[in-house]
Amino acid sequence: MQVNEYKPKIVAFCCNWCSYAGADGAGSARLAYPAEVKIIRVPCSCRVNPMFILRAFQRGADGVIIAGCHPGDCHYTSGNYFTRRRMALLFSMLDYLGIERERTRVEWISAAEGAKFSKTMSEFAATVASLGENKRLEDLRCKQ
Amino acid sequence: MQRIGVFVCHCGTNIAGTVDVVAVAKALGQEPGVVFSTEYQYMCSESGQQLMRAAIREHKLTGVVVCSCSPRMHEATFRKAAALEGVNPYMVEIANIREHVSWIHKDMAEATEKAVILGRAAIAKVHLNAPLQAGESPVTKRALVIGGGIAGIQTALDIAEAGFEVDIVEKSPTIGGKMAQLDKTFPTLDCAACILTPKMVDAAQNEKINIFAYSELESVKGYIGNFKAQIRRKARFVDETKCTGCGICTEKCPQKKVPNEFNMGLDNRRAIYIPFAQAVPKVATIDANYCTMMKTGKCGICSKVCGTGAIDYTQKDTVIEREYGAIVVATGFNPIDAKVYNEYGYMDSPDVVTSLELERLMNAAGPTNGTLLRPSDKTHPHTIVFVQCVGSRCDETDERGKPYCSKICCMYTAKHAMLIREKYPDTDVYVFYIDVRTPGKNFDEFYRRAVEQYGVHYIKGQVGKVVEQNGKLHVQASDLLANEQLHIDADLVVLATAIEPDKTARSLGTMLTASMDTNDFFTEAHPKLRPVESPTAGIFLSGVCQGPKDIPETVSQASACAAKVIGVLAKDKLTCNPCVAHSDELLCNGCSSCEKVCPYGAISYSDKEFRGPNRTTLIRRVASVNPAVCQGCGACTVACPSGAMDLKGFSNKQIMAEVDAICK
Amino acid sequence: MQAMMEKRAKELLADGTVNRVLGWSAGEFPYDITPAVFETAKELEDAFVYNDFCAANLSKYLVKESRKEGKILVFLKPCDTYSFNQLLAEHRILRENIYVIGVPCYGKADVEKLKAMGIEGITGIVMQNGTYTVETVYGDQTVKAADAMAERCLSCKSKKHVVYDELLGDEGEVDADCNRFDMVEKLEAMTPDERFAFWRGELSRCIRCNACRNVCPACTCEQCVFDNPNSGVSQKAAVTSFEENLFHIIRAFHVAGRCTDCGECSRVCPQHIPLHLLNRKFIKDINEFYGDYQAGADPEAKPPLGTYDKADREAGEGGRH
Amino acid sequence: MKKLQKTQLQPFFAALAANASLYLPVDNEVGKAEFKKWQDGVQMSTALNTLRSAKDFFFPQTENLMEFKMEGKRIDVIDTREECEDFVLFGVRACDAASFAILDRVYLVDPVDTYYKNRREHGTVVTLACGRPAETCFCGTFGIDATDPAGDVTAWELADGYALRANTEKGEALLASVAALLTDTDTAEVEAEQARVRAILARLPLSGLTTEGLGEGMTKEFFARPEWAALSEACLGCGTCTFVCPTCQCYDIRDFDTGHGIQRFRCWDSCMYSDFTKMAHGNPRTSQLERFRQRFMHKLVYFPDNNDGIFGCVGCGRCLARCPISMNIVKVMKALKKGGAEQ
Repeated sequence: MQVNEYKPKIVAFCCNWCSYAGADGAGSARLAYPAEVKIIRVPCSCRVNPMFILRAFQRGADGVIIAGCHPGDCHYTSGNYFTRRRMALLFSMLDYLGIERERTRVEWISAAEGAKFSKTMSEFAATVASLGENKRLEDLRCKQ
Repeated sequence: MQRIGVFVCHCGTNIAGTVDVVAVAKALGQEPGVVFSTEYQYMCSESGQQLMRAAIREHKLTGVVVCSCSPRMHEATFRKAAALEGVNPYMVEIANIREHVSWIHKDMAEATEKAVILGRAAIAKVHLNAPLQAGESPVTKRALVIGGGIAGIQTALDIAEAGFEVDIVEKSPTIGGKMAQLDKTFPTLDCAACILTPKMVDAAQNEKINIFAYSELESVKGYIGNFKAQIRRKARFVDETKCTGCGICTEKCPQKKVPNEFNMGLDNRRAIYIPFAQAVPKVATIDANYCTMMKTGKCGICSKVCGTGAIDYTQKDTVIEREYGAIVVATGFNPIDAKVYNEYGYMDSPDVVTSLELERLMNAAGPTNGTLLRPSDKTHPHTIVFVQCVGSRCDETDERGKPYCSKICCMYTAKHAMLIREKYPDTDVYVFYIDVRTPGKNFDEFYRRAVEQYGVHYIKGQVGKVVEQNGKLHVQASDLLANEQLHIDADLVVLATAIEPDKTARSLGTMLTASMDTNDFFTEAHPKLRPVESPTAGIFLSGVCQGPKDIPETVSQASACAAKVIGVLAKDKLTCNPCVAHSDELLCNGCSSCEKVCPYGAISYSDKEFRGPNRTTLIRRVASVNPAVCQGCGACTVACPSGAMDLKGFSNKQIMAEVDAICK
Repeated sequence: MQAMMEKRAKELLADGTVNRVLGWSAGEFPYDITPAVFETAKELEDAFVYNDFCAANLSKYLVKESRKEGKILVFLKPCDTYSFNQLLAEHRILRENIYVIGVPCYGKADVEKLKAMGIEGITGIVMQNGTYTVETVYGDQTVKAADAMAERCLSCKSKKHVVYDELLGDEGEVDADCNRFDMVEKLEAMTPDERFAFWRGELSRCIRCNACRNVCPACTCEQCVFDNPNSGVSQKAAVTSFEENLFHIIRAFHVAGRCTDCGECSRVCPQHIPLHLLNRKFIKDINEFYGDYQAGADPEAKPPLGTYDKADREAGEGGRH
Repeated sequence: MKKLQKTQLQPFFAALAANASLYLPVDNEVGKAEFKKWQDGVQMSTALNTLRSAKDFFFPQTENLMEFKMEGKRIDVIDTREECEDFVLFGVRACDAASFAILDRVYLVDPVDTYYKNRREHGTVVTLACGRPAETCFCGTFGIDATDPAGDVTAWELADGYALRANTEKGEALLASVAALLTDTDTAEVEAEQARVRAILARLPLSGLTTEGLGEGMTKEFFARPEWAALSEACLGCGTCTFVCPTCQCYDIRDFDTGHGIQRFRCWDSCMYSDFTKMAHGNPRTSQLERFRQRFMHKLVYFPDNNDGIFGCVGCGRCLARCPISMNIVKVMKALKKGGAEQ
């Protein structure tokens, strides 16, 4: 095995009602996904401010994923619809600035979809790993 | 600076088997602000909680981090324990090192490292936590039930039984709903009217229940415990207080050509009418669309024959405003319009009928007085074909139909087939089905009786086409089990049309900010654990508005719903979720961006006076959040460009602190 | 036009319709024109000016001015009226305290373009018949007005006023084919590496002077998150490339769906960063994702980020943009 | 006086760059001049002046002062200062050169700003006399001679080359280091060039602007003047004027939490910003009028008050060209004078 194998840092914002529960479901079913994925619980995906995403990249994240209820299933009726619009625009802007669009993602994962949670996180971690370290939105001050 | 205590749970070997809990407790003990850090076998146990409480006392802790299972499991447990020691429950944060760490990772070093990072994130958050106090709001001790079918009636009766006032708003002239139109009910074959009408009368006579029939909900504002509703009482042109329901007017009315909706348009009624004999309230209504007096100003016969002078052609709609503590949605269903399935000839032949039309054709109070006769020539049908799943269980490519199973069709078709065979043994009855679904108490036995005792021909297969030929209905179908094409010349074809939520449901959902699924069924707060509540607090679901149901299920849900409503009304005050949005007025621009994304209408604006530079005052429009209405989703916080809107318990700074700790 | 405007302003002051006039005031040179509030006919006579160098969008000043005592007259160019409507929609200005006179605009001149032609030491500019005769200490030069037109005016989206109480001059048209997205499309067609290089080159010049933000009629926050030490993102300097990106991404995001594309940000940038290309990207995306939307065109319209459609595209879905 | 042939310009740059980093005005991607490091092939801009001033080299927009390293509950304080490397600034105009003297009066008096001093000591300034002044130029107002700028070495662009004159020991050393490329010359050519440019300067629109009635002791006279209201009315409160200004010297000190420590840095501040000099008790200047007034009072009154009558402006004209709403110090000076005359 390679020494110092590159492990990306990934922040997953999960809505409390669906995706965080989905992550719990993945845990209960012992469905592994890479340890570099760390979850932050938010009440709804619509709580995720673009500033949080940029903040994560600044602080050394290599990928950020937002997971919420499926459209139509939002605990708060419409939160994820706003998330979808906001993130569609934000991701498009990041892409426009030449920042790898694959580093950011929105996924809809219900409380019942532990398997999907695990699969999505594994896939995303692999994608981010293949992109390598986030250079384009890094902040040199935050490098150790 | 907080004084934080860290408590790492082993969860037996659930966590400790994969995570080096001692190392985690030690590492987190080094974090700034952490004054105490320990691990224990079962933090959630009584002794675990005692350990935490002792540490809070001894180390004067102001914040608590528990590294354990998911907060969805024991957040409430640990918050309560902290509260017992005088620490605000919202000063407790959970690092989920079981579901998110130990259960999914095998490598101990890796899992331990991740557990430490999640612990650090929780510590970073607690540093910024503030004690939160749950607010209280009063409760108006009256419920509103929207819809006067069996669901609404049952809910209303149960609520009234508990001693609370209930208003039923029903858009048609009488309560009773779909059940009033049914003949017999499965699987007991007792008469629908015999079991429904006493309940209708009970509702009418209950002093706690107000029935607003022929009324529609105009608007709803407010929140759980404090709803304000405007109800439009449509003009009947008959004074409800004077009408005795004698029915003379309905006999004398010269306008006889009005399609009778109660009989599914199979016969006619008058322009002034009482939908059916047992209507509640038993009051006549003038149908202004057909009334000659209303249209031309000439007639006035009903007014002349009315002994009590109840007729009032000048009556206007009135809008009343009522306050409620809880709202029950019981808007029910309708069969889909069968005309979209014209391959079955519904528009071409009067002898192709829907199941609900068949109910009327078989009902003693129906257009044929209970004798089954073909609508076209009033003859007795000898071959009857039932087509199942018309518009139900359709795949995505079928835009006319519904993706779901309508649930009740299999059973009522078995009922129909059985009743017909019982009454008219010379009739051949064919049922074409995809599957026969009979999961219910005595349901499968009922279906088997239809097949085995009554000789109904059940054929697994689909009907392709129904064509009228020489007074017969030529049915082309396939028998999937025999793998052959069938041609049946039928006298009557009955379509088991899918049921769909009432058309008013969508706009009602918007009015109540109660979420709905793509089929316009109301969504329950939790599909298993909170099946009679809407996610919107104070809105409850009764009957088919939430999903297809038969009568026993509807009635049980109606009673369950009533129990939930009583639970709200029995309280004098409601405790609010303290993790709600709040607006910093000094930063607020009053731009309304937040208001536009709030699903609950929790944000309002007012002009306020602020200090400007150099002792001047400025008046600015600023937002404020009603904490009793806000559910804490946070949509507004991102819509707000100035950052004036923030969410308690999940503030911008708290989340960024977690991000920082994780990415470090 | 200037004479007509001055006349109307004096009339409205005299008859008490308004007590102040928000317009433009002449400067030291032919081009350095400053927005100003005039209270008397004399002040108007002394300094009021309206010419091809009156570039500033006056609508933002109304946030403060419309809250003062009495009614104020404001002259708005077509593109300024969009900003006005947007401010109105967001309750930032009090309509009842404002009298709007729409004034025509045929494209404003950019003195930087003259200077880029090597014209220095400008002491006077005579504007007539589509040409500028520029008097300088180094001799006179004549240039076509079109050659000196500001970049933003070359792709003007509308010469139609969307709001006014009174209109002076002729009303113009909305130009659906203004090609304003050409440069955005050009950037979209580049590879990510090229785009990254382009924006790094541009944004690295940022000195974080906040001129773009402070001039922006959509940026009217009581306190900007970047100035608020409690916001967690406040910053006074473009310390690192990340800070440059953060500031400009978040600023563009905060005005997404609200930016009317008036182009003031790029006009005032002392470092000549084409900031409008960020805002235009959002405008273009909104048009493509959610249907055509022009902020400010209709103050009653639902803002694209304040509404949704169940059939909206997924984030990150589709194409290269 | 020495002379460098135009053909020898690049070898001259190469020779200077061999000993120290050489910075000079270069046209950037949008055709505007900015100071950039010279490398082989880099051409000097022909623009009159750089968009940003040359002060950045001695007083950069941001600089780290120190760091705190945090591990668990332990905090270490780290001195991050490093000795600056030698560098040469070529092509500084008279106005910017004069600004260094103003900055020195702030940063080299007790308590000496060691960060600034370090860079001043290691920098050698080669100024270039102006040949084609712009309408926004008014350095003459403050007694600055655009045809005879200060600096360690003064250069004049002539038809066929550059005349060079060392003004300081550092300047002598610099010219000595490239002596092989230089020839001796008399002052005649330079004087002719100066006469040509002085004639142009006299025709500039702002040539008549003087400091008469401004300066020391005028605080009471100017502070409460009604003109401030109208002058500051259009001000957007952005920092453009301060950030392009060669003499603006205010800074803010801030801490940045890097996640594993704190970087304490300073960055330029602007008196136009709403949080300028905000203190624990609040902000002494709560309105834009007060902040606007502060900027101009500082340059025109307070600075002269504390510095022997020397004004805090060098007339470079950058703020005239860059202000988004074209409000500037010239308009302020004229309005104050006019208001004074009317009183």
